[in-house]
Amino acid sequence: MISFGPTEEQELVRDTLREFANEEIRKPARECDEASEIPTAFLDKVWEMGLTTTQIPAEYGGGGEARSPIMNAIALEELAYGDVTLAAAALAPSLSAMTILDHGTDEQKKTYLPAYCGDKWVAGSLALVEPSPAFDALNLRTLAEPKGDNFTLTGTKTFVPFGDRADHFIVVARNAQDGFAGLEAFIVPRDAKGLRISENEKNMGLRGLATSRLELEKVEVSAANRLGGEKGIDGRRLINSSRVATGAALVGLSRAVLEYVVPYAKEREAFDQAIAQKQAIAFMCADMKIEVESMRWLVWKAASQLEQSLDATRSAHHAHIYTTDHAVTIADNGIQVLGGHGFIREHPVEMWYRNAQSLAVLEGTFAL
Amino acid sequence: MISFGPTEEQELVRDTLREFANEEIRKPARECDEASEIPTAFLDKVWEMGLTTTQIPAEYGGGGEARSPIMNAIALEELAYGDVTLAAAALAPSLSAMTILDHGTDEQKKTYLPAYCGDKWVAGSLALVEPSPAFDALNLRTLAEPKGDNFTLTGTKTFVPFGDRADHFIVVARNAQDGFAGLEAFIVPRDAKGLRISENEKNMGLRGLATSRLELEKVEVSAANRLGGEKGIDGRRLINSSRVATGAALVGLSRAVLEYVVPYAKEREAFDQAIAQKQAIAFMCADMKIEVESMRWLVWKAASQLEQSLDATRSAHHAHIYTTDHAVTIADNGIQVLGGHGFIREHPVEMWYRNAQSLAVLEGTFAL
Amino acid sequence: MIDFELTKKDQEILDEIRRQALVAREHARYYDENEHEFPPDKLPEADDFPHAHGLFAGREEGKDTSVGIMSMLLAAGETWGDYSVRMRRGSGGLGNAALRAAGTPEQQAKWGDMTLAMAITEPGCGSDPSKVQMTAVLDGDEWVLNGEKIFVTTGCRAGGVIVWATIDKSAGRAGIKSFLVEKETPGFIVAHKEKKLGIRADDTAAYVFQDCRIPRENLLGLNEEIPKASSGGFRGVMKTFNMTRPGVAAIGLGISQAALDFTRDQLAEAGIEIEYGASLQGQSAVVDKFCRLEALQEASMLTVMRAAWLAGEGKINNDEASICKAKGGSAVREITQGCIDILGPMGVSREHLLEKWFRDVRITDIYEGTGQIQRMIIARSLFDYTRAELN
Amino acid sequence: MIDFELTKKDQEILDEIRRQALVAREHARYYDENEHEFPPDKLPEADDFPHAHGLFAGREEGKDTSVGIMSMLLAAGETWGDYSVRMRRGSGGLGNAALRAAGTPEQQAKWGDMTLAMAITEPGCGSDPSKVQMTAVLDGDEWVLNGEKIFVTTGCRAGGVIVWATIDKSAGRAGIKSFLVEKETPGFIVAHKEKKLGIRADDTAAYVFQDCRIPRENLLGLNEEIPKASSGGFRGVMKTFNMTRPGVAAIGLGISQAALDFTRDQLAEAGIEIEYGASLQGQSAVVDKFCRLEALQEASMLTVMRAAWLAGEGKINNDEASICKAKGGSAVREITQGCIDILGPMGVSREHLLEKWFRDVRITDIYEGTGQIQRMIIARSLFDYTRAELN
Repeated sequence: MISFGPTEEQELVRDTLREFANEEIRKPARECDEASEIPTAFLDKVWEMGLTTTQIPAEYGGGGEARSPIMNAIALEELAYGDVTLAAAALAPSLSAMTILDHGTDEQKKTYLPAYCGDKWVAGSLALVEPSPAFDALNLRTLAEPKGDNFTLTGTKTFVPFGDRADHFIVVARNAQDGFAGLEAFIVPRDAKGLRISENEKNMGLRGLATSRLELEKVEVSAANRLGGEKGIDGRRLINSSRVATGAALVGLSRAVLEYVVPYAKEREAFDQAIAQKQAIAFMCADMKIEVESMRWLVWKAASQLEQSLDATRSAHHAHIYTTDHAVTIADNGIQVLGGHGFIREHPVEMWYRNAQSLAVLEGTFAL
Repeated sequence: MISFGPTEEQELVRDTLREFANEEIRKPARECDEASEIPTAFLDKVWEMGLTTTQIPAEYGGGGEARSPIMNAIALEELAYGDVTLAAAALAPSLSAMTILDHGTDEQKKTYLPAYCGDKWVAGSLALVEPSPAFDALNLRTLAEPKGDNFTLTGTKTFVPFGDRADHFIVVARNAQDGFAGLEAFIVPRDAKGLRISENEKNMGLRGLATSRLELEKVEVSAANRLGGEKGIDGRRLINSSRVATGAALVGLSRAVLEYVVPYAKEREAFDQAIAQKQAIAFMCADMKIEVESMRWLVWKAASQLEQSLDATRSAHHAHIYTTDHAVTIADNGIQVLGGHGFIREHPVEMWYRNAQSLAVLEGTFAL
Repeated sequence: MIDFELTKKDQEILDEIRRQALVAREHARYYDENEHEFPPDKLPEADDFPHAHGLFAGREEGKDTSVGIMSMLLAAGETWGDYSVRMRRGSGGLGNAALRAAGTPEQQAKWGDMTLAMAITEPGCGSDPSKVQMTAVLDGDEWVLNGEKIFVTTGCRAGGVIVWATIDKSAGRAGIKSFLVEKETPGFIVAHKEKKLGIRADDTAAYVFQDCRIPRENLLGLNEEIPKASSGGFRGVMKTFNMTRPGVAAIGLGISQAALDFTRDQLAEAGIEIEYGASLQGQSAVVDKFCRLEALQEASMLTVMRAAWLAGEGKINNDEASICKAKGGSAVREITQGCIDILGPMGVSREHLLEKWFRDVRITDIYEGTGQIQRMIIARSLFDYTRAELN
Repeated sequence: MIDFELTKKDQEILDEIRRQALVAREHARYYDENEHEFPPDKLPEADDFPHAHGLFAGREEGKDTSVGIMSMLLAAGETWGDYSVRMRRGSGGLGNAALRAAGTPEQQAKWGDMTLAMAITEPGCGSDPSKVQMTAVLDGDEWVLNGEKIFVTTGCRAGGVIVWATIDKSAGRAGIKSFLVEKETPGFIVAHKEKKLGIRADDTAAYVFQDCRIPRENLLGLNEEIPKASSGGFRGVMKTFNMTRPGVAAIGLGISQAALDFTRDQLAEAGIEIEYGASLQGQSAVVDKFCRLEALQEASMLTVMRAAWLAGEGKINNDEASICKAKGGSAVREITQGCIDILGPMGVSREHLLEKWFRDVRITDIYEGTGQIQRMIIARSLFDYTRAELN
């Protein structure tokens, strides 16, 4: 039955996080961007809300609530509305936890999930994207080759969150097959032989988020660390979930732009009128509003299919190409509304522009 | 040396044709569209200006002036500014004449060109596009297979101008090679065995232009009728020339839209102001102006490379994708400026919208 | 609960609509090619179509998709077949929506089964309804109407029309009221039938009213007062748009969906399958373009359903109605253009319906308020501006 | 004769510029990462670069491409290397262009070799130059300046600045004059250096003028009269834009060309070659997208050259200057975004310059009049509207 009605619980989470975003996230965001660092105290503070832990089954120490991509999409929109970089860092534990929850064997869950049920934020990480030109998630260059019962991984990963501190990485690689069926994932400990972790990378956007490059040179991984065991992972779900999550974050970012430029345009005068009274600016803002809504419903549709374990490939594809396109346009136009001030780092819009364009080409930054 | 300066002669032709377009072409255009027919008297009248004949060498009875794609682009913009359908019909002789002039052997020129040097308009025709979905000029389904010294042609062509009366057709087909090298052209008389010519087609745009579908069932063509003889045609030049010509026509069409909506928007009032005083409408018109200019210079650049016999493939490609995109947008926005009146056949804008979208997907309607 | 799946009952209804749409599609070209000769009561199969009311029987509130959303899917499902079949359903007229929204129970009972057109636009007034020049003067127990109306959709075929006229020009918007005028009323003249780019089965009329007298009780809603606050009364009139704007967007999106489905089928015939999930880097230009058009279609249809959902929840949906109208209006232009670009020459041949859909759909960004008007409404709401502050 | 080919001499000049640009590119990242610590006289190689005047020697009027067009190609050629090298050329300052356009011969001789910034914008006045609040009052043989300016490009490094101030507020636009103020003049304070999204090598200053006294002959053009017709004097000021707007567009297009060339090279390394001539149907999504971005680049650069060509022919190019500025300003945003979309993650890594170009280029749709301002100018001309009629 088609319905746009969130549950009361979803509304509560949304409202709580929206307030938190406005009061606790928006302010430190610029400093984290300039310093390329996020204080651990902040991460612990978000962690107290239990966003990752809640959906881990009680047997592993979690909150035992149902796995809910829709709830996570709603939460992510609000956190990203605060700041997408801080959201990515705060939710990085989910990159490991939710991926293992969705794809792992019982043994893998037992081994790794309890770490994400503690009092403090713990880094999680997923190594998906690669530095090669024209990166294509369905045609990874990092290869997983069987070696006896084990596997060897060879390739290079980039933008790997918390490479500086994650205890293990979920490395996505390609087997001999094509397309989604070719996707494999492995839990690789940071001290694995043949794994080289770079210094923190310098990125255009998401600057507060520490990322590294991983060089894998015939890294040997035991069969026990092949995610999902003998049947491997559900490649579609992994990619779809990551893309829909990116979409949800971009909805939040876009809404932040819209809500920032509206009062600005109303305040700012040119030619004896508020610039918002000019159709060119007013319609630009109206288009932002139209697109924020459009983006959100695409994300919700895909998230709801993920929630119901339906094949979400088509919806996730739509949500991903649509949100990445429009978020960049919205942030870009946000700068245009501010004019010269939009180019200055006193206002957050230029940061949102960098973040939007970065997220548009990065996958694996969020899990739903 | 980079210069945007037309010669005096080019300016004279431009001004003459602009006046002709305003006074003689614009008026009958709607009736021709509704009746799906163009009076021969009109075609003869345009013919008197010698647009095709001028550039045919004197030895074949022509004006003996230099072959000039730039001049033709300028002329075509003006005629198409009057009406793109009437322009296509009036210039259809060039489809045969210019193509034979560019690619034909001396013998072929001697045989076919004199027919285009008479007092009256004579139909010319080129059979390039095909009715298959996702038509691709570089991957034609009409095949030319060698049969002894001759060739057999098999395939279906559509939107063939003046199929109802052309004495011969220049049929473009594919040989065993790929891409541009795979292009061949043949002069096929209308009574060729195996050639079936349909009734006039019913098209969305260019409705005044009579077109037919040609079914070629193992049509045998002698080696003498292989355009260009043993060395065949210059496939790049053929396609580039056709695409740049389409671009030139679309510049004219787009300028017609712009010049039509400007006085309309200035006259028409809503909410106590001329609608042109509203930024949404004013900026839409400004964008039309910006794009008409942009389109024209791309066309000129490609045409000037054709004129200088440089490889124009890149420029022609740019001109083609750019003009087809923008002309449709301009005509579409033209309707939007007129509102409900834009949808009514009392105004020409809806016709221009149909024509723009048609030309956007048709090649071989014009030769430069 | 947030959910985007149809129930079995929802699906059954849409399947029936699809069946009807396919019948209508067989007549589509004839309707298009015979713009003026065509008698408005062709498509005889339509009489046998089960009525929407029947289809909706047995649905469970809160378990099946809301009637509001379903009516949008119905509208899109019908125009997926052909725009004309939509117009064959009397109750689908724009005037009927206005009657349902603003008519008294007695008025609804009396005229509910009549196909009603909606006459707002006048020559020279364009999209500015507050500039209505047509007058209604009370003379005893009758209103006397004088003025002209243009662009009246289904204006020839309709049995009656809801017409906007002012009862007090000095009152501006507040003076505008809606009146119900039946055909054959003396002084009510159908002056002209427009030749159009598309939706040719759907007649578009121009009316002239010359001392046309109608009963006093034909004032829609029966409220003869002129509200003091300048916008209040007009808002009452505008309220009828809350479901018609999404409805018009749905009508357009049904057509663009047809274009997408046709394109997909033709590509499949040419050996090109649409696969989802590949990056830009692993995709052909045609498939990438198709997916982007389809995402645009999906996004637009979701905004329509969202507006309808709000209405069903009893929530104000003015912004959302404009959002989906603006979004849908521009999306359908881009989608039908894009489908032709993908398919090439066959897209502009009258052998296929794609070119017709391209023409038909163009109206949906114009009537019931252009995209520009919708953006104005959205922006006013965003900035909390009055009409005077942003126009 | 219509022609778009470079002569041998043209090509030699552009080759030299390309050589310089490649040197500058090596410093680009350093300039970017050290926004504030960076002393403005780095890039020592620049001192050895042949000066543009030398490059132009031996060219033939009417046989080689006009100096106007070449200066646009030069600007684009320089920023192709890095935006900063452009700024290393003193004579490239916006103030210098104004001096050349409006200064007396004596003024040109005196200040021609000094790098001059241009100070127009004030806090709160945005893109509306007629709202200038800064005042200039004649006191004996000196002008006394008071006011604030922001967004002064190269404002720290410049040796002087052309500043707009009003000599009579009641005269509106007509009272606005340009003054030349040298650094170190008492009362002229560089208050602030902005942190920016891009063009970080190019300092952007905020100025305060407090009873700053300059000689009477520092009034640019020396015309102290206030024209009666309200727009005439202002037009005089605006006239300096005719080559600066195309120049700014060229600056942006040099950067977007760099992005395209980088993208093409990287794609080639990944085994993807750009081939021209294929239809949408025979193309990969990446190559199709690249070609469309490149067509946009070409179209935009042609509008720049067209505006410059007109100026060289002594023809008014106000419309064309705005056309190329509007076109270029939006094109470079789309092109740099599109290149990142094509290349993926490597496009947003600071290991490569593409992300920097994406940031640097964004300014060109803002300064020297946003795209919105340019469209206003174009539309006013199209409709023959005054400022009051369309704003």
